[in-house]
Amino acid sequence: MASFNFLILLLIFSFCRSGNLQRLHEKIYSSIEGGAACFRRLNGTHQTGCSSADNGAVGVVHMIKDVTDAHWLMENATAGPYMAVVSTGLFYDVFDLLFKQPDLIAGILLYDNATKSAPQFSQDMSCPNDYSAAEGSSCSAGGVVWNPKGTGLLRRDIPFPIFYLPESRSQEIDKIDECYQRYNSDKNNQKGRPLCSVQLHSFMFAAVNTEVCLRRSASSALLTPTKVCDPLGDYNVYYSLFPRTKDIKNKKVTLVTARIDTASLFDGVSPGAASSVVGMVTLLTAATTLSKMIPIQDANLYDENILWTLFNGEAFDYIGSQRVAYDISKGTWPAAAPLTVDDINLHVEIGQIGGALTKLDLAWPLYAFIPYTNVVPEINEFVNTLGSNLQHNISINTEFSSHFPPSSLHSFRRILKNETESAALPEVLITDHNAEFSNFFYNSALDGFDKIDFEYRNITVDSSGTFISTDALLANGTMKEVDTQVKIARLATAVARTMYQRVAGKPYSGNITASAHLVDEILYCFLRSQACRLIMAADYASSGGAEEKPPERAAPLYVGVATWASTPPVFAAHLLALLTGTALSANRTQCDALDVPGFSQYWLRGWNHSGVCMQTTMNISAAISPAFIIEDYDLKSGVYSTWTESVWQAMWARVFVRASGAGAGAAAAAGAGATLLAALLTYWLQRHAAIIFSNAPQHSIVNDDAASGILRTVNC
Amino acid sequence: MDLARLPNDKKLQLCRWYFKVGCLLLPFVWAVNAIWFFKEAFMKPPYDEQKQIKKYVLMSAVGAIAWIAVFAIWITVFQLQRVSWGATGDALSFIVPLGRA
Amino acid sequence: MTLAEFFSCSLLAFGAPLVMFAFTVANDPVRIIIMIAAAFGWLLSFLLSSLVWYAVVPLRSYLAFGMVFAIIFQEIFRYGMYVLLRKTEAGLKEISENHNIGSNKLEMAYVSGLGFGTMSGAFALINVLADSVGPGTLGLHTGTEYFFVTSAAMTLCMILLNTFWSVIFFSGFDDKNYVKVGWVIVSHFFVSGLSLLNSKELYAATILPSYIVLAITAYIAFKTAGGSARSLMQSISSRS
Amino acid sequence: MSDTGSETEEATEHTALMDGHIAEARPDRVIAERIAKKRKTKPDNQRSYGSVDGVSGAASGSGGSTAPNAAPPPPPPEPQLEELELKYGARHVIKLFVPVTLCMLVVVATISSINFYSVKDVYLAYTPFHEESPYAVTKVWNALANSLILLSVIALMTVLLIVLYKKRCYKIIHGWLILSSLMLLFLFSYLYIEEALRAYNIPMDYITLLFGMWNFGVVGMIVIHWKGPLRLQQAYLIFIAALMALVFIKYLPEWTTWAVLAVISIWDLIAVLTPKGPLRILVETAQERNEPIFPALIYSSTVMYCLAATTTGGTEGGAETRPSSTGAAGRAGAAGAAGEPRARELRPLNPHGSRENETNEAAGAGGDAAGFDSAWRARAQQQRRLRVDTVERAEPPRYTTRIDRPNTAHAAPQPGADDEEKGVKLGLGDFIFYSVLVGKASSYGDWNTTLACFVAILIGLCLTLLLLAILKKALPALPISITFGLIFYFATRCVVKPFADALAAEQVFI
Repeated sequence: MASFNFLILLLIFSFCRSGNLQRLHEKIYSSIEGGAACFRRLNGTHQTGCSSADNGAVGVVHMIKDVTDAHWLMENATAGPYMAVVSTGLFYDVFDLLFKQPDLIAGILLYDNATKSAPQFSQDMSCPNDYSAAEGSSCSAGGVVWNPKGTGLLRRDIPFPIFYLPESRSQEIDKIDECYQRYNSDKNNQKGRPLCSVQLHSFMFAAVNTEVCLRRSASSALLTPTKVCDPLGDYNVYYSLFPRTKDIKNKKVTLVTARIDTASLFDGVSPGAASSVVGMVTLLTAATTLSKMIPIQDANLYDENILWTLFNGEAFDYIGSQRVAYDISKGTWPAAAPLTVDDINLHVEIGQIGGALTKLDLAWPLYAFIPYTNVVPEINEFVNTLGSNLQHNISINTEFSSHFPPSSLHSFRRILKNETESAALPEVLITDHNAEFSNFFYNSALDGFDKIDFEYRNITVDSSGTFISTDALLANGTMKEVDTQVKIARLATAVARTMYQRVAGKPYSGNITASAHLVDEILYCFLRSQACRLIMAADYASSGGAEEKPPERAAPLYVGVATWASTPPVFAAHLLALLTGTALSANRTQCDALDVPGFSQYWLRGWNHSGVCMQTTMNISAAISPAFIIEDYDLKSGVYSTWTESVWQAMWARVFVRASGAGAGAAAAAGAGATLLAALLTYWLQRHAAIIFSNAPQHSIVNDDAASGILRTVNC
Repeated sequence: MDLARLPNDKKLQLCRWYFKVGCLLLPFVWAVNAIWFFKEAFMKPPYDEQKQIKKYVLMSAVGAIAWIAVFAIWITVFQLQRVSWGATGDALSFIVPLGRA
Repeated sequence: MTLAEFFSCSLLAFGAPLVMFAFTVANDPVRIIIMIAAAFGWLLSFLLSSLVWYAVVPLRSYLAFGMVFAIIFQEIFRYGMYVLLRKTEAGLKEISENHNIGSNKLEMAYVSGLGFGTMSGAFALINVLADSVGPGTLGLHTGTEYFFVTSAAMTLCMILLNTFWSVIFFSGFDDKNYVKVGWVIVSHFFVSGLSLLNSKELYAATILPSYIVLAITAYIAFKTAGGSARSLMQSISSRS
Repeated sequence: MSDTGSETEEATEHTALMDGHIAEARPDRVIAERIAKKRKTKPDNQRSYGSVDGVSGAASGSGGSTAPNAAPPPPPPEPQLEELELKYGARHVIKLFVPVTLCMLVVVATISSINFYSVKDVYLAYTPFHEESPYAVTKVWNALANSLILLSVIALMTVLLIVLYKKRCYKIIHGWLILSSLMLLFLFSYLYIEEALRAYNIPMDYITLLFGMWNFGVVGMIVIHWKGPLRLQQAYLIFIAALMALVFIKYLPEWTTWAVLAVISIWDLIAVLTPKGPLRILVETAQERNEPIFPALIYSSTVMYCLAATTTGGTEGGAETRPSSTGAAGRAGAAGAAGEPRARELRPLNPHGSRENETNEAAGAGGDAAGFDSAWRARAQQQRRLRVDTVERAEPPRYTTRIDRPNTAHAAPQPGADDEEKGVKLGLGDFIFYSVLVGKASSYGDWNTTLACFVAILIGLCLTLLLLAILKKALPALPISITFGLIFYFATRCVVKPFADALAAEQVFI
């Protein structure tokens, strides 16, 4: 008999694909795909962001088409708690209203709508990173309010979940709207009716603040411990024009920095085009150009070096730069050949310069913030040379002010206070705004490529990896002066030339310029699709030769948690290696075997995807806040960034119709009735079976409904 | 195990044993003892061991109830105060609830 | 809200059968076994019918087709139960002591019918109930929020019908009175056929007739078992 | 539980049940005669049905009591026995249904409320293949390989057990029994509590936990291994079986679980039905030695006492339970030993979406699981046999006099006391494997499947007992039930479910 089992097991297994026809569940619920949820972050003292209850937040759908809807919701809605469905365009008008009485709101479903998209959208503070600002330069204390559009939600403990649906998922909104029209349109008597509802599930494990959640992550039950939160952090990327080793590191260094990361309220959508990408791309291009101007062989001709550095996690109290500054003060950065403060004779930060980029305007006015009251020759010289190298209506004006925009300068000013303020380590910040941000989408989900009017030209790159020069592109009309790519290329050229002058001591005479073509490609990689030519070429060559193609969308620039390396810094690093490194004629094994002081070798895929050994001075360093490496650091002290991100299990949203309860009532009544009736009847019939069924035919003296207790067995 | 079949002396023996074991922080054993021997102690027609059994049953019952009370109090205190105790609260916690203080 | 729906629907569907079970079956092992056997019988019949339904791929979308086969198989297995019970009657009699012959014939019919019905009801409703717990109800694409209630009501109807059907069916075979058997089969087809309309949400049109049929069937079963209005009166009067 | 009337007639049943064997069994005319006498004394009012009469006479409480004093006629013909058996079945099938159902209920409830037990992360050490491959064929082979490994472990331990038993190493056997039940009561119930609390996100402090565990565990040990209220003991045994089943469901790979169920039931057939089955050897040695049983036996026997109320003579209690205990013990030992060192083989992913440092603990847990699972499977196996023997070894009562069971010996070894050991015995093993099947079925979230499996298993149980009664031959409990269960599981999952769902969704009632 049991030998059957095998047969069955094998047999069934082969043809068993448990056929799901119309499962009731699919008829009831329809899940909302492609949404991005607001999640919880914690710092030393607070928790910020959103979390639903652990079984999700259910609310009646209310489409907010205009402000009056929001008012109705707040004042005379009856079927409470509601799920407000708002477009980004309306968000600014209604959000503070919605936040007034959180108990009326189960959650917010935010959707982007191309037709009436928001003119401004920034969930960061109006004074970003104000708590880690250099002293005397915090904008809340009487300075310029840098980000007036900032709602500050990013730093706020939101009592309900918020989901964001990008433009591409508009059909979900249509689905909800249809359901809404069918059930909820009769606003005035919604009570006791079946109503279209939405459930948002984004339950966050961590709570209270970083200290508590780290403590709970550390201590947990014996067998299966739970992690509730992880510190934010990732990697900084740096690359020096000339190799720096212990013995030949006595060269003076110019530190040119930019930030990689941006942020947004929602998980996985942080394009950060204007906020960070433009600056980063400018730096990358400039570095590339300079490496072309000064071949690395001439390293020993000069006694100036340029250290291009990309900071990560800057959006969250300058994690990357704080760490670097901290390490410099401890003399441990870069690991290979540590810098001392007086090695650095200038620190130039390429800040947020994307905001003013637009097709409509040829001009691109830049501002150099010089946080010194007295004239610092080093800086003057730099600004002048930069100015002289800038042309084509890109201008630079100087701003002498102790109030300067959010940037890594703040960290350096806090941690390396004496040197920076005494101008022993002079610092200058380049932005595209002199007062408030020209970027209305600072650190937000909407800070996309369209905000900097970027149009991908998609020009092929030949197998030698040479890019068409800007002038050629302009000449053949592929690009125009107003194009973002061109402007950035121009700026990059200027920066590169300025740096050349700093290194060589004389103006650049050659004709090497940054290529708008290269800029086009890099922007495409960071803003549109990771499956771009550059990244494909700069990726590690997989041994099998089988190329796994990265996804066709931009990698989010959110810094992420330290335990997981996110892609952007890796891309940046590889691009630097590919574009600035020198290709060696070595095969894979040799390449891995090579060990040249000051250099590192990477076996990259190369332009013709055949694999190439790049030798580069590029390197990466951890961008984890000092707060998490200093022994028993007081997380409440607020000296360093203490941001952690909560762990969560799943984020999903679904729409369905919620029962009015009429059915339940009916069922309860009927059920009670039926049961009672049955009980009475059965009891009665059984009791009097003998009498009732007396005149039954001989062979059946038994009723249907009750068993005359004739059949008795001993029950033990 | 059927008490009915036990001779009285064995009953007493067992009851006493249960009570003694219960002294090792085992109120549950006491509770079992009390319930198990309740009939013996109070329902059955009197026999000479019954007095002692009665005694042990009573003591076990009292002990068990006392323990229950103690723990009821402790648990309520813990549930109410855990958050305010902070680190100690978490150190004491076997399961820390997710997503809230 | 939704939990209430879950519980009230369960009560509606299974309350009455449960009570009947508790009063008439629970205290007798033999009956319990028979009931489970009947349940198993129904399970087999359903398995066979779904096999047919599954095998005939082109007609899979037409439930009516599957339904027809399901009914046929059910009646066949009902007959199977009849034969089985009659065969094992002697043994069963031995198992359960001291009671005269034949008395338990329809008793067994009733018990097995209850088992039959309960199982069919369970299969029809359990998963529905499981879905009724969630925050949502029908209506996003099709259906109304009364889906669960109507399902529960129909389930109750089917359970009771099966019980009575078995009684009628068995006695029909006992005294070769094939009209009864015919009635069982016909009414079964009728009720199931009616329930096809449910997908059109014509609940009134399905449930009311179903319950009318239930009433008729109950009466017939009552008669069959030898009850009568008079005897009922008698019992009441004797009570007082 | 049972009034005197029933008890006496139980006695008659028992005797009737015995002389089925007496034909080929030892020349114990004594009982034969006793039975015969009883038969003689039946009330005349029941002469009506031919060969049945003797039985019904005995059955009706009146005739039963009047036992040992009349003239000895020859042993009665077969049919009577059958009816007796049937009747004997009827009551006890139900007696078995209740706890089995309870056990399944616990498992199903847990599975459907605490998803820890349905999430696959750590696997048993005895199942090296983890069915990662996407191809069905590979999976099937993995499953079969795993289950065969498990089976061989069991077989190996049976041998080891026989050796141990022959060598009279009761200490070891004992030790392992106690130890494994200890681990089950403490470790697994700890795991259970933790996951339950976590599932409902309820805060709890260590003090309460430790205190609770300590009380729970100790009382469990006392009640199971020594003396305690019957109900409590039953509750503990059911809970333990449920825990065990949950552990199986959690730590066995998807298809391995099914394969194991199949293999085990086959093994069951072999071990019980083949003339040289390992069990028989044990039983024989046990009998020719005729030694006291291990207290740990109370598992099977007492659970049986509660489950199937006392019916057959005290003899079975002694004779048949003896080997089983040793078996369980021996295997427990071997299994435990095998379990520990393999712990590192377990491959943990992390259940809570957290990222690191869970591996070790998880592995540790798995390790223990590994050890004690098999130990318990072993015990389960053995106790399954118990019931088998009940019927098989209907021994002449001369054994009865000699048997002294420590457990009752502590109390008064008075004649009445060994009623405890009577009845149809269903080992924890059956509980466990039935629950595994049903629990597994429910872990896919389709209640129809669960229900189908449940009914199928109960029917299988009925049939087994029926066959038992008719064949009066040792029968394993698993094969029929499990086969039904498997058939209905797969059939329902693949064929019935779509149909049922379609019907439910369209509200078509058949």
